[in-house]
Amino acid sequence: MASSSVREMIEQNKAKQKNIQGLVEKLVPAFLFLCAVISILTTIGIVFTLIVETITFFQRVSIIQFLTDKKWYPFVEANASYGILSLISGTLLIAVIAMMVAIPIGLASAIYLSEYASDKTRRFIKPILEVLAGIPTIVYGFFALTFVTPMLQKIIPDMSIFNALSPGIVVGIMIIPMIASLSEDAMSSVPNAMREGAFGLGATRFEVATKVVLPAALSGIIASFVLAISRAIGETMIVTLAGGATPKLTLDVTESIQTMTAYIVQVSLGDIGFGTTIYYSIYAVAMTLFIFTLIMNLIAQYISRRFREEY
Amino acid sequence: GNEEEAGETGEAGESLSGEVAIDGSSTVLPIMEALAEEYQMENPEVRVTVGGSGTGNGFDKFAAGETHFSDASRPIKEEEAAALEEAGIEYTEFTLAYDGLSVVLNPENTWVDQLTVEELNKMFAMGSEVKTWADVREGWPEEEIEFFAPGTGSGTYDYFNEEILEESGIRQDAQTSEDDNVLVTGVSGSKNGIGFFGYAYYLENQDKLKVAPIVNPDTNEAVTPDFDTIQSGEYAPLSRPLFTYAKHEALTDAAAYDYAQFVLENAGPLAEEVGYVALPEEKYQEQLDKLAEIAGE
Amino acid sequence: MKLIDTKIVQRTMGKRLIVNNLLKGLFLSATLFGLVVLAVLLYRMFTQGIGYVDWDFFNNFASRRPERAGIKAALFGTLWLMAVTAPVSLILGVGCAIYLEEYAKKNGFTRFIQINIANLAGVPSIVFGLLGLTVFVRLMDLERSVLAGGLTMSLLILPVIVVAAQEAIRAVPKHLYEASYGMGATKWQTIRRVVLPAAIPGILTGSILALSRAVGETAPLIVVGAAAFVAFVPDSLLSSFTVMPIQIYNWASRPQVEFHEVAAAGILVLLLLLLIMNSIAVLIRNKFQKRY
Amino acid sequence: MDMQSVMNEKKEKKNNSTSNESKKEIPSVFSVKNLNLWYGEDQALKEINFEIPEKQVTAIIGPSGCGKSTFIKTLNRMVEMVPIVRTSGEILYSGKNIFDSKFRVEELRTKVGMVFQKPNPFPKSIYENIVYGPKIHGIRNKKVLDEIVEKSLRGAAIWDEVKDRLHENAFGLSGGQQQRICLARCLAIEPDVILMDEPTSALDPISTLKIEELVQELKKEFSIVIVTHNMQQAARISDKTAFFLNGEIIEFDDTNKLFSNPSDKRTEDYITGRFG
Amino acid sequence: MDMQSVMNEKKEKKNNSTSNESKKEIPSVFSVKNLNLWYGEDQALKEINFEIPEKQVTAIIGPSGCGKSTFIKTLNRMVEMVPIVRTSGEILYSGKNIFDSKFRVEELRTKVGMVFQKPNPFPKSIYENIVYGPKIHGIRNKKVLDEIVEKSLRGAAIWDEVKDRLHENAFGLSGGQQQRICLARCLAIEPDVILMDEPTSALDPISTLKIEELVQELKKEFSIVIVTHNMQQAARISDKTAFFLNGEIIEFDDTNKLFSNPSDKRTEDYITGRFG
Ligand SMILES: Nc1ncnc2c1ncn2[C@@H]1O[C@H](COP(=O)(O)OP(=O)(O)OP(=O)(O)O)[C@@H](O)[C@H]1O
Ligand SMILES: Nc1ncnc2c1ncn2[C@@H]1O[C@H](COP(=O)(O)OP(=O)(O)OP(=O)(O)O)[C@@H](O)[C@H]1O
Ligand SMILES: [Mg+2]
Ligand SMILES: [Mg+2]
Ligand SMILES: O=P([O-])([O-])[O-]
Repeated sequence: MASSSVREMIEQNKAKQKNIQGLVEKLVPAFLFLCAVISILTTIGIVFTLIVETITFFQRVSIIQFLTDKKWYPFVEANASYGILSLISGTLLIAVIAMMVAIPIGLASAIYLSEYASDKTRRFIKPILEVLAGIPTIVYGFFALTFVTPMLQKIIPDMSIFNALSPGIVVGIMIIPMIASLSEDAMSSVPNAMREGAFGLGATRFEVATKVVLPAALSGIIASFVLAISRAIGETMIVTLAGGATPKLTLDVTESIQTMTAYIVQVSLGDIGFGTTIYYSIYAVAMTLFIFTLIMNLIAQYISRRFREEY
Repeated sequence: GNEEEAGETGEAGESLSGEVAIDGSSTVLPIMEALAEEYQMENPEVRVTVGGSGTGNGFDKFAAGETHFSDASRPIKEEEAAALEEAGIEYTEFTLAYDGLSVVLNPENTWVDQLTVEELNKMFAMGSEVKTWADVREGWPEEEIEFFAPGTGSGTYDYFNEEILEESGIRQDAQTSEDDNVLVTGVSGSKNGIGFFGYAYYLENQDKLKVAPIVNPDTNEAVTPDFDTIQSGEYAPLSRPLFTYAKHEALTDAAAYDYAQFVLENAGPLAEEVGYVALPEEKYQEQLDKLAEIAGE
Repeated sequence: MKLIDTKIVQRTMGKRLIVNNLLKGLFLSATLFGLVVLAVLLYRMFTQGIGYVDWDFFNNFASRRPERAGIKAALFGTLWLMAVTAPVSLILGVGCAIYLEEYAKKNGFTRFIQINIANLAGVPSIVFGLLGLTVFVRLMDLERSVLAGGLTMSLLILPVIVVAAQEAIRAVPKHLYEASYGMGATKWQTIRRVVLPAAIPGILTGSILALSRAVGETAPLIVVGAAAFVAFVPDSLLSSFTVMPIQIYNWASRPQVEFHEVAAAGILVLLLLLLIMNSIAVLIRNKFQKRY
Repeated sequence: MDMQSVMNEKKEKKNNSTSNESKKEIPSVFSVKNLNLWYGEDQALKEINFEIPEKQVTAIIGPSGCGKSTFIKTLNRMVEMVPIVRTSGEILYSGKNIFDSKFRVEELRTKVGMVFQKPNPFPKSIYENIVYGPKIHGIRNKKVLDEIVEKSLRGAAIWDEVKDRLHENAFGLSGGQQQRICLARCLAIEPDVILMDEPTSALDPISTLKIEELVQELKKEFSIVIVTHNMQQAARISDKTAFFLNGEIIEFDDTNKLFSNPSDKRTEDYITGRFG
Repeated sequence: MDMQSVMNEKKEKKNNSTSNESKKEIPSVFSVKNLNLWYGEDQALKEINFEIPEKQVTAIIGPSGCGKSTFIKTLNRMVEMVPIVRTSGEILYSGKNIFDSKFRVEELRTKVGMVFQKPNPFPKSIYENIVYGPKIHGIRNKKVLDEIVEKSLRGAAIWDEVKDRLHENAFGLSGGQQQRICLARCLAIEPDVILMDEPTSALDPISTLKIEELVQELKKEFSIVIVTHNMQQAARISDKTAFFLNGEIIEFDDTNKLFSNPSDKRTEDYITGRFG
């Protein structure tokens, strides 16, 4: 093979390829751009469908009633009340119970992993904890209904089979890894020099963890809480299986309640006919849910962006 | 016995294929599921889907043309019939079995020995003042009752509403679900629970539930639902027939027609198996003839 | 003159050390709590379900009799769903990631897409279900089919895949780009022949984890619609279907203890599937780690 | 290297320079005996024997990696933060072996303060930084704390610069100021000994000068051990100097003596810049 | 710095050393005219004028940060990978301005190969590394590719070392071998020019020697531009040398001349080690 042949071949091919290659170089980015735009289209799709159907809903039900009525009972058209407050209260009740479980345990785990555990222990425990986050929520729901609730009923005999406490606890368990993992990341990124400074003053490990590391990592930790709350609010199957279907404004955790997500599932399972007010109500509920979680996510992003470069 | 019978019918429809979509009453669901299960074993190429979203919800889908059969635990309502007519859907009603709508309690409930229609009305009606058992009958404990009921899209609700509640609608704090299993779970899990649904669901869960005898307003005697009292009509006013509505257009399809035949031939024994009461044999035969007639048109 | 009272220091020292040790124990037990719950959960599912897991369980359809109930329809339904979700979400997700990392100018629009993706990741899955119901089931008239469910799931996991793929692409060293461009390769040639092959392990790992989320999701599919009783294997993209989590939900919501055991058996199969998927992800990660 | 001229200046200043005999009289705060230290398999300190005199400035010099930081961190057992560390031998502090299992490391560190190479204030207000130590040691009285803050900041010669902004974040200060805050934080718990690991290496010359002056001031009250890579600094501020090499202590003597007339050839090579 | 002796050796070897006159006769591959380059606001190259001769080795030397890498990357427009780069002036390659909008940068880079400071083989087999270039340029014939692989590896003097493991990952090779693989990869598309940016700075002396010999070999067929911070290397292997300082070209001349008798004071200061 003559030395010039490769060069010649390349020349020849170039002539041939020129147009195709030029085209590919133009088409590919266009296609990729389209892929990126899909993410926006999805958001627009979500917001648009929610808004359109919600508007229809508000043409039938006044927004004042929606926001102020204390009752949610959409099932008999003639005698319906649409007070989102009772669904919100159920949702928040679950979220509060969940956070009461997840924050102390998650944070304590994070402190243990980041401040006390050796590297080896951490590398061993963290992935196992993360398995907890990967278990399908339907499994947790089943666990709540068939294990946690009966156990709680032994302690509180009056407790209804559907209640807020059991799914609240289980949602909490589900989000422990989220808080533990994100908080641990935040605490690990606190420079060691700061710990040394405190140890050098005779501080115990606990004092270093709580008085130096924790405050320094606070923004990351709070962001993890907010994200976890958002998860708890959006959680569906656990509350559907174990939480019940009676929307009410209550703080009694032994009673049955209903969350926004569980309502959507209840209606979806009944296959409510297209065009009824109930059908539109699920969009109004979903819109409320969407706004709640969106705000939470934006807050989390804001916190972690705003306070990232502290040290 | 049932299975073998089913087998024979299946062989007749060998090499059939197609789709059969069924939805509607959750009361009928156990029968229909059993029928579909048996049928599918013999005819794996026919794809039968069965839903149990409630009688009313089922008719909505039926009218939307989404289903071929629509199960019902009450006769079709006028407005539903009108909607079907508007959609140009012709249909025929077939009766599958009798049901005794059962009022159930938690087994730990030792005080309720029987209930009258008035008491049921007092407890369940919209705007009811009843909070505790003591409000129902003096001497019963002052513990808060938890109510469980089928959703408003269900035929059972409609039936109960008509017969017991005098169309007043059900109290709003009742825990409702279109899935009767959820109601079973609820009543069996709550000491002060009360609920109602098709007899099959009671029978299937006898160990977890207690059924309340209902006083027959005509004889003034408390009757417990069972095969005999339901068939004889003694268990009144909560005995009722169960239906499926077939779309004529669908019956021109070989698979759907074959399935309809299978349903009428096997509904009796399978209904009894799951906990309902079969019709007299000749009633099924009559309906089979009617079916042949429709398909023959 | 001394402001620090050494006596106080002495006195508090012992207390502080006790507090320290006490809390260390507390933190450790909190950490173990998660592990214990996991163990209890797995143990319960195992003891409840293992009796039902046999060949018939995989080979039977749903049944009204617990001993005859099987997961075949749901298992195949899940596989069919994945057959839609995996390619769609991978192509869109990786495409989006490549665009953002390689082509997008660092302008406001790009930042907007980026924030958008972060927020999409936080939208509750049931809201995606409503999107699927409105757009795929009703608007595009796909009915309650594998295709509609699969597309809904694709959108659900899209943001996770985008972020994973972006990270993987970002980890490809710049000097590999230089080498390729230096040979006269075009941008797309460089991406396709150098960047993607180097990033593929990272992309795959992230994607498998995202897909395993899709495998376990229930809520959106309930909204999009999957029938209560399905006793067949889907045969086309437009066929109706059920998936494992929905079948489990169905069993779990039945009151009979036997069905709870069947549900546990279903959960075991589901967890097994997830375990396999995750192991593959870990294997890929370990195999390709530290290549450059 | 104009070591000689520095020495001369110094000699002039200190007329009562300590001789070898008088050295014996000064009591020591730390007695290091046969100290060995390993990071896993690697030995970082070898058979160190060493008396650290009270209320004097002891400088530790030596080339990079010779074990200076390791040694100084061993004195308050900070080195144990690295989990693979093993030690043998003993270090006596007020007569007790600090490696003794009954010896409480928190107590040791209360008595032996430390200032690090990079200023490491906590991300809190200046005030909070200073009172951190007193507070964890159980002092809660607001008035006492206020007094401690003023006294410590004065002690670290930074009171005038920050007295009007005590409640601002310490991160807003310059590097040199931060380092003095760290020193003040250390003074606040009134230690006996202050360890300093290259405290000026991250600072500009003016801040360095301030810290150096401070050290001279502080030795009236505290025993000071200072690691430095800057030999002029060691010569300027210390009374005694130890020269480390490869984890061994090669020479330990009066600073004047060590720099003007080292007894070991290796010390001479090092201070004349032949290696390191 | 025994620059002189290197020079002498070299002179002996090259008796037909090029004089200033003969320089004019050699055609140039690149004509750089009034080239300016900015990274954002910072000007990295200033008014560069420069003829790069064909089939010769041109070395570029200068202190760190003077713009050597920037300049050599401009020759194949690789510098444009940094998005903030702006240029003015022109570079003619076979008579055409490479900054011309009609000029296709891929074509330029096919003709102008490049070898980088750190060996950067693709994480693929050796074979795949070599055929990468031919393949992207549309050569698919297996037999032709095999031939190209052998020829290129031979050209990079590494054929014997790797011929039995062509399908093993190139990452398994030593740094020096990897660098020669990169060179072979570059040879595979038969460029006219090879640019080298400190190709030996990450290598051990023996590998460096191999590469240097190779460069001498390659200049028979290719024009070579090599950036080096090692002046001895420039003196050993190049025909021409350019000295850069602060983005400007201070002196460009025959290597012999530049090292033995620089015409600019700054060049002299630099090569005698007064700065840099
Ligand atoms: N955390 C550690 N793990 C393992 N080895 C270490 C660790 N810290 C230090 N070493 C080793 O111990 C030896 C002494 O290190 P040390 O930091 O004490 O040196 P130094 O004299 O302070 O040096 P420098 O002047 O650079 O600070 C070195 O060989 C170092 O590599
Ligand atoms: N990507 C970049 N962005 C901004 N400025 C840059 C960039 N790369 C280089 N510079 C600046 O351009 C100038 C020239 O850099 P260049 O890398 O060309 O120097 P060099 O001579 O190759 O140095 P060295 O010998 O260290 O490789 C330097 O001042 C450098 O800071
Ligand atoms: Mg050090
Ligand atoms: Mg360079
Ligand atoms: O589900 P229903 O039978 O009550 O309609």
